[in-house]
Amino acid sequence: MSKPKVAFYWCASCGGCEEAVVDLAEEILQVVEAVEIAFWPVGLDFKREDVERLADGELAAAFINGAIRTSEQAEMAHLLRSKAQVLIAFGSCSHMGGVPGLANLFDREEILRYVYEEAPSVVNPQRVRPEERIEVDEGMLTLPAFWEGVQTLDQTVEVDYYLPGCPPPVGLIRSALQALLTGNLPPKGSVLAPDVALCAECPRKPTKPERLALKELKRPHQVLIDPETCLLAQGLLCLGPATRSGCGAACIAGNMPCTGCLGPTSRVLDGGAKALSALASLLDATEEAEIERILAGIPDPVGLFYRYSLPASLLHRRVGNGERLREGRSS
Amino acid sequence: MSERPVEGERSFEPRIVAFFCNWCTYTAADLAGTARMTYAPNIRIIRLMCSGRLDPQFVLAAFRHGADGVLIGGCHPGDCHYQEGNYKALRRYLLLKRLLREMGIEEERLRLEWISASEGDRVQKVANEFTETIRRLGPLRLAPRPGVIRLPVAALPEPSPAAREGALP
Amino acid sequence: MRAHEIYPNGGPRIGVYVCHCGLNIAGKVDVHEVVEFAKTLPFVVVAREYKFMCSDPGQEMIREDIREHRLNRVIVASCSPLLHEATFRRVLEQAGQNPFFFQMVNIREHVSWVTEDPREATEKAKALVAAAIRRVIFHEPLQRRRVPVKDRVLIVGGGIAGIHAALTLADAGKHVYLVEREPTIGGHMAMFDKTFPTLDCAACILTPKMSAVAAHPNITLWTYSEVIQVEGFVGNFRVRVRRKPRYVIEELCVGCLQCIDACVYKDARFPDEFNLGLGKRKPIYIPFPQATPRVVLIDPETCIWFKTGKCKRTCLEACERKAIDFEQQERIEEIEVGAIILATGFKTFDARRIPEYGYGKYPNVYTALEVERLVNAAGPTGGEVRLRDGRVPKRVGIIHCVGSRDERFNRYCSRVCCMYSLKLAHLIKERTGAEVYNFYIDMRTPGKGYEEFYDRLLQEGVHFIRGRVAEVTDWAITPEEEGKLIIRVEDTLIGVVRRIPVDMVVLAVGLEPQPDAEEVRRMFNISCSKEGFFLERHPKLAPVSTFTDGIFLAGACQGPKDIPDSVAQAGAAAAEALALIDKGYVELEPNTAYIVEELCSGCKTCISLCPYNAISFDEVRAIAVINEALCKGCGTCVAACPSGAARQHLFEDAQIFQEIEGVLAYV
Amino acid sequence: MSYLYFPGCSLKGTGRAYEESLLAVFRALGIPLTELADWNCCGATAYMSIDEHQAFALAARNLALAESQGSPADGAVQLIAPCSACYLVLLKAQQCLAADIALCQEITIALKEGGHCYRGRVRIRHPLDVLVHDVGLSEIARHVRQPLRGLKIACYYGCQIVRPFALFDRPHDPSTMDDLVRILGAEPVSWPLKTHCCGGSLTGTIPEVGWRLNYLLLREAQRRGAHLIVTVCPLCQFNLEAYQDQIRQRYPDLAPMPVLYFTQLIGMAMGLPPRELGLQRLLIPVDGLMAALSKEGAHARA
Repeated sequence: MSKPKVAFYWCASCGGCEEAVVDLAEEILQVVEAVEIAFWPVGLDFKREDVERLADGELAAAFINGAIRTSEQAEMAHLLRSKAQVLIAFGSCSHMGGVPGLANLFDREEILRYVYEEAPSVVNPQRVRPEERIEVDEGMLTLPAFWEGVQTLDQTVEVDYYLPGCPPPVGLIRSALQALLTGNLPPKGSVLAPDVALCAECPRKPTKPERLALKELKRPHQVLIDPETCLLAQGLLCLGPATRSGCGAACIAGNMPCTGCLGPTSRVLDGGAKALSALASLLDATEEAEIERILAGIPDPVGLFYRYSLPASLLHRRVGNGERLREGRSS
Repeated sequence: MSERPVEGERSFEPRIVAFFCNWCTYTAADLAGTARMTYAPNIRIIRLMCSGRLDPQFVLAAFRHGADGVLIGGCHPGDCHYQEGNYKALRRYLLLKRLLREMGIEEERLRLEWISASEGDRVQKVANEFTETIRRLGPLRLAPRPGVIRLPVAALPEPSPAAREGALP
Repeated sequence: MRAHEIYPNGGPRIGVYVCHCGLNIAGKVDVHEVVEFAKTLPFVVVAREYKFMCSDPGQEMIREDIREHRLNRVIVASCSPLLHEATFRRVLEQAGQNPFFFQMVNIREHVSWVTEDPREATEKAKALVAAAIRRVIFHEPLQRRRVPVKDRVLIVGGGIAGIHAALTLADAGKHVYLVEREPTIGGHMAMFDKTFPTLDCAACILTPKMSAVAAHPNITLWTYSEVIQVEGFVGNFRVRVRRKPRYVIEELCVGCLQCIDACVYKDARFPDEFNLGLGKRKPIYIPFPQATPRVVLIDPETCIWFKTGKCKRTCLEACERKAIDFEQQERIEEIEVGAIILATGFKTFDARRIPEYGYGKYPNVYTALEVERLVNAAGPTGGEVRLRDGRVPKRVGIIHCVGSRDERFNRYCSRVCCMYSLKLAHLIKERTGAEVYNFYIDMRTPGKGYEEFYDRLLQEGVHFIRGRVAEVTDWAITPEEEGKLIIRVEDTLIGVVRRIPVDMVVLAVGLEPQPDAEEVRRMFNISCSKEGFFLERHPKLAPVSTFTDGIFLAGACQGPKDIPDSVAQAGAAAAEALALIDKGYVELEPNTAYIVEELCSGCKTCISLCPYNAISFDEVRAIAVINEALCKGCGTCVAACPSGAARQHLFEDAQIFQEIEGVLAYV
Repeated sequence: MSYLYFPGCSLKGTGRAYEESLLAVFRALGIPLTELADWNCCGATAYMSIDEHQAFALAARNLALAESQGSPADGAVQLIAPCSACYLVLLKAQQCLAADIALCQEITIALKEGGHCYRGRVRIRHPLDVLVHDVGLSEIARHVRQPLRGLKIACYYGCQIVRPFALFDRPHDPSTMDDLVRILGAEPVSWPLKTHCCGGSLTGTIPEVGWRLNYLLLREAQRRGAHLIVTVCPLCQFNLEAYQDQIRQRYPDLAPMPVLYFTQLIGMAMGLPPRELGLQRLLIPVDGLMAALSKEGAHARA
């Protein structure tokens, strides 16, 4: 009997997720042993036709990383969806929109204008912009459509499982693969990571005081960070309490606060709002002015609370355009 | 909001969700009723035990599901039935406003008011004022969000099939 | 929790009941339309309307449906849940359902009564009903918590209201702590000579009750004491009381008063509080002969020993029982009670705030309370009405509504002034034969025998001039005005401005909240109404209850009242307290927070937020745990829990999200 | 702080002594006082009772002028209106404009016609208020050269400066002028008629009634041992001073009672030359009285 076929594909992403697969190191050989890689543009030379040729459901599983911003990414997502029995959103971008999702703070026009006209490194006097269709002697050339906003994979096609993280921690990938191969999978729609927040596995947990009252909020570059004590206790904005565990607190080990790449637990509808609520609760102030003074330590709330999840959040995208925002003025 | 169509100004009826604490503001709203103080019908009151129960998720959910404004009502500082819940509400509210600002939503769409049990007239005043403010701002035009908003399934007591799809049939 | 527990009969089966409340709701909201609309909503099995849902037939209708249609969820759209939630939960219970599969929709206070346009009212009602339906689907069966109740009662304030409540409870065999700030109980009533309209002597009816309090085995009487801290909740209040030093050992003093005679001050020379400074006392004194307890006290402000440390202290040897103790310190008592009755009374309006009436400027302008002392046989003048210069007034003017019904000060009517003015008019006329003029806006004499008393005064030839007095002045125009006070007033019945020269002016000052009502309110965690009196839970249905369970109100601290009303209310408060503690336990709303332990990461965010220290950190399992007995259900920790492990019964995230969607989905 | 000054018709006519003494005192205290250029009728009396809107428009124009001419101190231009009627009407206009949007729009349009605009940034002040609260009693005391020892004074506030807008003193029983008088070394007599009616325009229309009202005031001051009455209002001053002969024919018991502006009294205490204070304009002169007093004073000193 032939080995189960799997596919890997990337959309709006940085390639880190692909690295993560390679990070399986020698274990990848076992994977290759166990499955037949039917499609993996990054790794080997495949063409879209190779996928189109497959029968529906012929793929045992498809792993898609990256967010969805273009018509081409959406097409590939639909294509793989139809060919795969199990579709897995791989990494923060496909799970929640990821860092590319922060583009939802600006509208399409602003982005194009900046990238093709205003960016300091750009010289483009004719203000040439990429066109979706252009007639040349050889015929019609087309480009994928660049959508108004970024969306998550499950806002595009139905997703069976999510492998969270930026990139997904090797440990989670491993157990996910095992689950797939052995077929003992959790209920559809699950996130393949522990459903308890990061503090649970944080080595610094014992150093967190029971009565934390923050008078000052600091950012990593502003302080010498003590490598032992809880980062929140040091006034650093660590999202550990609001983020799934499963990464072994890797960032904390690197003496950096958690930025929330594994996303919220299953009980939470909007991770950013929850993190915001928890953090605000801990401020040590009752006077409006004093509260504002402390909150000035959060110059960019969206960047802090929704670094990986803006498209997945309730608000999803900025209202109006980000002009004034980019010029640093508030609307 | 200059881009708002002129005819819209007349037709637009603000949709406002109000989260009132049981002990002060909700009671004040009852008092406004007993005193027959009529006010704008746009306010939909949801009762919480304390303004401290107000989870910022509720506010965002309200906006996402079509609210043009959200009003939070709690006891006056120092008067909280639960001693200091209203201070927590205040902190969350102030941070939330910063978030809304960055998301391009006018801050005035979120308002926090301290209204004690005896201030029925303030409920009337605030309800009317706030409705007017929102009317002036016009409808909140959130970018449409693709996909279903799934209720945090694990947060439900044993979910019914209907519950799984956040929105009911 | 397993499915069959939530859905005993399969899926949700909802019954929706919309109340007309006579025309209160139906007059504005198209109830029928709301019902028809409800029928179209998911899981709704029956939807009905009825004139009065809270009535027996209404309740029976619901019970019937629950049995017949196997309803497992009920919505009642009527008045405020603060009014009838309990009623309808009971209905579910009686029908064998868990009472918390219920959601109430407030379409009266929040809709029909506050909305102009019927169309909009109906739409709003529909939206709220829709929200409730979505919410109730996610309700879970809950059990009320029962906590035992301490069978003792604290009564704050020893005026007639406090006294009556104390005796009522004590006679019922309950132990009562009666705490009074002044050195004696009796309050304002003890200052009066006669009481309207019967003119029976205040002392004769009050002092027996006072001594009964002192003698009662079930009453612990702490005068000259103040409550300084209140903790806990209904059934289990922990209260701290400061007992100020009187420098006299209460247990030893028998009230022989020899110490007072012995005082180095041969004659009394300090203004005495009880007589409002009209009389004098010594540094060691007793407020008045019938003071209860009959125990002297020393005022360190005026006692030489306390001021200079040099005094023969003749009082010491005068006291055979060695009751005097200059070293006495203040004591803090701690008590635990199941219920509290506030009977802290009122203060009279400060007449100085109306300069044009000349109080404090013209010596012959008095407040009514001062005149009460003047006409009192036990007062500074032995009951003779004499002016400060000793003359007997020939003409007396009584000005009504001083500080009442006046937008500058208090809009409300103080209710007692008309009647006590009539009483004083009668007494003054009786004692001096003077011409007495009453200046009133409206005469308000509702009450048994009150109007008759007014008639009697008219017969007695007391003058009544209708008009608010403009000013009291010593500006004489005519010879007969010389040396008199002139009351300038527009007589609105004959439409002329009149100048009435008098020897004595009595200001019928209104009743105001105690100056420290605000602090007291905070200490007991209750509310005040606009004008600053303590707020009752419901003006009609819960007139002596407050929004804090287990705390009741009696007397003028809740609003101006005369003696009969204060006593009646005191009785009511006592009965409420009795009902509470006799039951032996209270059932608390099960709206407590709880933590799903296997989901808690132990981030400790919630711990510092709890105002009641109900949350602690379990070092072994390294997670937070909630002590539900201490939790009061505010839900602050739930809103803060960053991983959604902390939740609140009756206010689950899911339930509220559903409500939010609901109110918005149908507008 | 610098002040704009709105004279109004009285201070250019019957009340010239008021203007002279006011300017003299402010000059002596070193406080700049600039007359509002191109000012017009304040809108009081007849106007207000015949056509409120015209009255408001008139008042508003003055306010608009002030706003454009003055230099704002803490957010508002300080405009001094010594005449009680002007003071009240300007205040009333400002309050009504702030309260009644429709009226405000109407007036704004009216002002626009004349190329004016009022944004409500003027603070209308009475000189008594300015002297007592801005300048301060101690500062005035510093300038007193000839304390008015032995002089008994009835302070008369009239009906308008503390009612209905009690902006700087109690509406019943005001006391700022009494305090001021004390600082000048004189003694305010206690009399209850501080704000009673001076007869207003009745002295012109129904003299019998008006004069009786004047009489009652004058007599009470006399009974309370006052040497003179001090007032803040041109109309009060005129009513009380001008008719004393006629009044005496009806009520012989009335002795001549000088009636001064409070600014004149301040000037006297500061030792400013009588002519600068317009004392020569008094119908019932005070020099005799002053001479007598200073003699007593001399004896006292010797």
